[in-house]
Amino acid sequence: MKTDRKILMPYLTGGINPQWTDYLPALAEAGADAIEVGIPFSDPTLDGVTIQEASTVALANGTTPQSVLNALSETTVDIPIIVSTYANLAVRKGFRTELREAGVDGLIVPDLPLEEVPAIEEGIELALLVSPATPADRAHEIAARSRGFVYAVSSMSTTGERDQLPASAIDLATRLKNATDQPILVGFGISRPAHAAEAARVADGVIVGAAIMRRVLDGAGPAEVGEYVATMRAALD
Amino acid sequence: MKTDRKILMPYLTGGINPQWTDYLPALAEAGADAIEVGIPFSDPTLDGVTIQEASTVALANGTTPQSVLNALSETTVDIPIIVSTYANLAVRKGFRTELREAGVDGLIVPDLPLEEVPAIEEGIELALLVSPATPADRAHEIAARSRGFVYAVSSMSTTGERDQLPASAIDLATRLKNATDQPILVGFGISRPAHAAEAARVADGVIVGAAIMRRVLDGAGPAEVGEYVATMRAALD
Amino acid sequence: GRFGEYGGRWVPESLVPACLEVADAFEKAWVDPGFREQLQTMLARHVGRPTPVTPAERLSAELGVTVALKREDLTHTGSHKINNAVGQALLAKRMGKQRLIAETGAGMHGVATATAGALLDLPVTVFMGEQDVERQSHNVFRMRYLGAEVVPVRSGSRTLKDATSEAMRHWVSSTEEAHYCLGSVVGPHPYPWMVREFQRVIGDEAREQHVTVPDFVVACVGGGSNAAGTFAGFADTSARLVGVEAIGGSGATSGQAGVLHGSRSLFLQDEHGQILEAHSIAAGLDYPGVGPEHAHLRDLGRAQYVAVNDEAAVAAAARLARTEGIIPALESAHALAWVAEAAGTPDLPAGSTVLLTLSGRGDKDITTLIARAEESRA
Amino acid sequence: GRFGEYGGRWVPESLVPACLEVADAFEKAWVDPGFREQLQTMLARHVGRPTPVTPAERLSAELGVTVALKREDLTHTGSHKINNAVGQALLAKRMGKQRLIAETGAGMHGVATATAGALLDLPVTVFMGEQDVERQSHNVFRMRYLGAEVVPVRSGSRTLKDATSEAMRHWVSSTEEAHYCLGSVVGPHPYPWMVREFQRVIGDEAREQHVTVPDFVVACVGGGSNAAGTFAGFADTSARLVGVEAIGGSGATSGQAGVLHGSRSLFLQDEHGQILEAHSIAAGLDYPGVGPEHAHLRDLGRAQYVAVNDEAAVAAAARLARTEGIIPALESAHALAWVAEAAGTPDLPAGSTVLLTLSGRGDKDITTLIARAEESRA
Repeated sequence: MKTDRKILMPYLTGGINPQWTDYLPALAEAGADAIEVGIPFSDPTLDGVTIQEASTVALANGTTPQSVLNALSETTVDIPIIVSTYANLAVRKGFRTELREAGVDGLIVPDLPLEEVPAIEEGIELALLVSPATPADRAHEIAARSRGFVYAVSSMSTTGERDQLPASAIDLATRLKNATDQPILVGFGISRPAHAAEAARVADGVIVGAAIMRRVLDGAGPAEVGEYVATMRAALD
Repeated sequence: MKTDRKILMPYLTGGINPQWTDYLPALAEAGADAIEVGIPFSDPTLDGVTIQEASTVALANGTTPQSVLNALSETTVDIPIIVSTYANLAVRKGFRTELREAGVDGLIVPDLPLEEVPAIEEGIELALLVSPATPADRAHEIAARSRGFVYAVSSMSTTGERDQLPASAIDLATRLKNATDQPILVGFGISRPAHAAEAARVADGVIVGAAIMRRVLDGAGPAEVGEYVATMRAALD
Repeated sequence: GRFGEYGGRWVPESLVPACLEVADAFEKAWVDPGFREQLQTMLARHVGRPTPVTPAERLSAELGVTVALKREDLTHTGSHKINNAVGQALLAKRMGKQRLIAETGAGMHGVATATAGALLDLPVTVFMGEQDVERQSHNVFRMRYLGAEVVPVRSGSRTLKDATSEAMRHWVSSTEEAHYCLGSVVGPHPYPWMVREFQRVIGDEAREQHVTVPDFVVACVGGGSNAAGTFAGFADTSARLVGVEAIGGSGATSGQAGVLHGSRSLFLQDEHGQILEAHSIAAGLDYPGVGPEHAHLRDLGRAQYVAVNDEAAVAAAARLARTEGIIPALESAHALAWVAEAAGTPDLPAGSTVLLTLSGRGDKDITTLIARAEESRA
Repeated sequence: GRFGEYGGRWVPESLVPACLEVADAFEKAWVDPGFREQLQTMLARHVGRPTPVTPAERLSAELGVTVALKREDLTHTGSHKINNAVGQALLAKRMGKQRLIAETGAGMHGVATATAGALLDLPVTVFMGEQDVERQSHNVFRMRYLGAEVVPVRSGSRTLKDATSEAMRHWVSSTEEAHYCLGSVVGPHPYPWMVREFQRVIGDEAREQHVTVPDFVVACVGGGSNAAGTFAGFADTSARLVGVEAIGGSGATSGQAGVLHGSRSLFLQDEHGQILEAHSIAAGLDYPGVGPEHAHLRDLGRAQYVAVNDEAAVAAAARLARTEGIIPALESAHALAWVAEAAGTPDLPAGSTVLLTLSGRGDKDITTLIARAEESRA
């Protein structure tokens, strides 16, 4: 996923509405370098209200891991697709095969700490998360085991929009940049173009989730979401 | 109170209505040999629902021990008046004097057992109660301390009307007749002329309370109550 | 059966033999090691005795006096009433009785009797004032769930006083088969004595649990059974005994000598001798009189009786919850309220040690406390 | 932190340091005689330990098996949850934390944590599913009265599962100052181990109180803390261990291996791996999973897990009330229901001796029981 510009990875809950895959090309066109697609889980313990609601809506629509992956296998967007989901779904036997068959490029499991990495079948790039509370040596170790990029959690909180980028985001990105050569993507609470720009001054890019999903939940279509993502793109460039 | 006929002692709750003293001559004319006048007490623990209700009504009318005694002192009926009331009123200092000044001839205190007789000031004839549960020697002792007559409680129960005279009434009256020369009056549950006749075959007379008070509570005036008492008189003669 | 000029057996003649029978049975049972052991075993295994004494450290720090709580709230069914109910139920069984009668105010004695009845397979009939049936519905359901029959009493003030009268009326007609399990240190001999003896386990335990005798021993007083049981353990010590009444049910504080429910004692009454209705937020203190022993202890000066109002009790309950994590029965909250008011005054000098009997837990009062909290917010 | 293939620490990286901190603190405290004595003193003085073992004589006679009840219902606040809450609150204080977070289902753990917080002057925030807030309003008021903040959780099934998720979310943003006082043997390491250790006082006491080892040791299982604590005391004996689940929350009986709330264990889930909503009349059993140690004990065959339905539990509660004068929590009633069903069958042969942990009292369930009683009359 190395690019010569700052990386922008928007997030979308798979199955959020029947036309959800239509958002993917719109995101790519708006300047996304990769897309994080969430497979909704019944108990998203690290998500704030927005993505919780998105998960609930998607599940109520009848979304299953298979339906998301089937849809992804048919999409034609040519940027990497990273799937994120909770451990209970990610550790199921055959999950890696399903991801690969769907052409998925990587995996994020927010409730999978370093110690449990072996529980995930080999053969998929597993990106790990580091939090502001993670001690230096542990952060180092996580970065070494992470594949594709390192997910820097901006603050001690769940996912969700914020008014300001917490200082902890810059601290953590700086620490990680000094510790690894992997791309560092900052996520959690990146809600405004200014947050993205600020984070990217240190990090290699940002992940934008709740700010997008709130718009989608409020009825925004691919075009409108694309416009919003484009403002993020502009701020990063 | 010795008479040459069977004794009939009707009961009336003092203050049951503003004209309550009008019942007294009516009772006398109907053949009463004495009248038991109840001074209402707030907590009549030995009374069933009828006399409880009569007490509540009388107290709600503003009846006090003094108002009952004042009214009695003005009555002109020439048969004995026996006051009945509970111990809390009977043990009050000066109560005996008040009774005598009102021309009262005797006193009944249902919650005053033999052992507490000394608590009642001397100078008033205190009739004591014997119950079917009273052992023979104790009954003897009570009869010896009783003045005016001995009150034979017909059954193990509170005051109130009954369909039948309990067998215990006859047993007790028989026991008492054998134990004392005092007149034996049977009370509690004497509701019908037949009960009175049956009791008086052994005892010297009867006391009729709840059956009268139910009629009074239902609105019966002195004449109507008198008619009822006359049927009792007839049954006794 | 006498406590100075108080006590006695002021019952209808129909109840005299029954009272004598109970007195005789209790007298023999109480000196029978077999009975004592049976009771002791049941109190240990079923009731959860001994109950602890809890140092109320945060409350003590706030008040400047050292308060320890005798935790009757931790007994099975949640109040000291169970000590007496189990004792009398065992006695009834020994007497060959087939069922139990009880009166109840807050419902704790009713629940305790229903429990003892279930345990010993004795059917139970509980008389309860209609007003109490309404305000203590939680306990009404508990009694019925335990198999007891609850009879609402509609006479008089429809509270404890009237429930007691009705229980006595019922007993008159059932003395052969039924034992009247009276819940407090009131009534005719032997009840005030017997109930105190069944409750003295509170005071005896506390005495043993206390390394040194406390300066003050405090308990709430309705009829006064938890106080009598507590005081009994400290009668022969230098501890100052304080009984705390509800201001609207303060027989010992403002009552006059009289006769009710089988004994001569102190009762709230009007100038004519009619018994007044009590009024307290604590249903268990909503009684116009006090047990004869308390009247006597007051006359002797051995115990002191004081009264606090509803507001003070409600505030004291909230305070204990916040400082010690204990929601007390509103009855016990009266005792706490006096301690809070008196602490630091000559009545209860700073630095004193206080043993306070927490007679029961406040679960039964939750709806009352909710209503109060909402009122004070409005 | 592992129980065979179960357990672990499946939490977001943000919580890993906090979990490590708790594990480290507990590990040190648990071998520190000073901490153990402090805990022991508090359990004795405030909680009322030891709790008795009550021989259920009338019930035993009816069932043909000898049942004894370990009486956690007699603890302060009325359930075994207080053992763990006091332990963790003391630990939090030792760790220098300024407040407590808890999740609760039936409200007993919430009340216990609110109580421990009041006692140790630690503010408490309790997360509780909105549905449980409604059906356990009595406990909600108790918590608030004790000074705790109760946060209704509106996500998912609005019961214990969602309250736990929300508590974990809240903890993520407050690990510095707050200790998460988890109420059952679930969650990430060290919780399943730590909570079991704090609850093993149940089993250790019972073992000491029993002259001979019972043939069966039975307890209800939601997350499984009272069962884990009970089983711990009999792990090295020949007693057969039986955990009884609600049929609608039977993680151990019909769950599949999965990951939730920080540990790998058995959970009710659909074919896609979505966690199912549990359904039980007992709010405390209304959880789709089971602690990892129970999953392991099941695999080992050391413990057996069974499930009973609402009706059986309701009937068992009524039966205990009528025969022993004890109104059990609906959770514990499940354990009683299994004993009643199995007694005399090869699963629980006639003449067996049974130790059953009565995890709590049924006061909290009175409104549910009223509704059920009215339904069955209609």
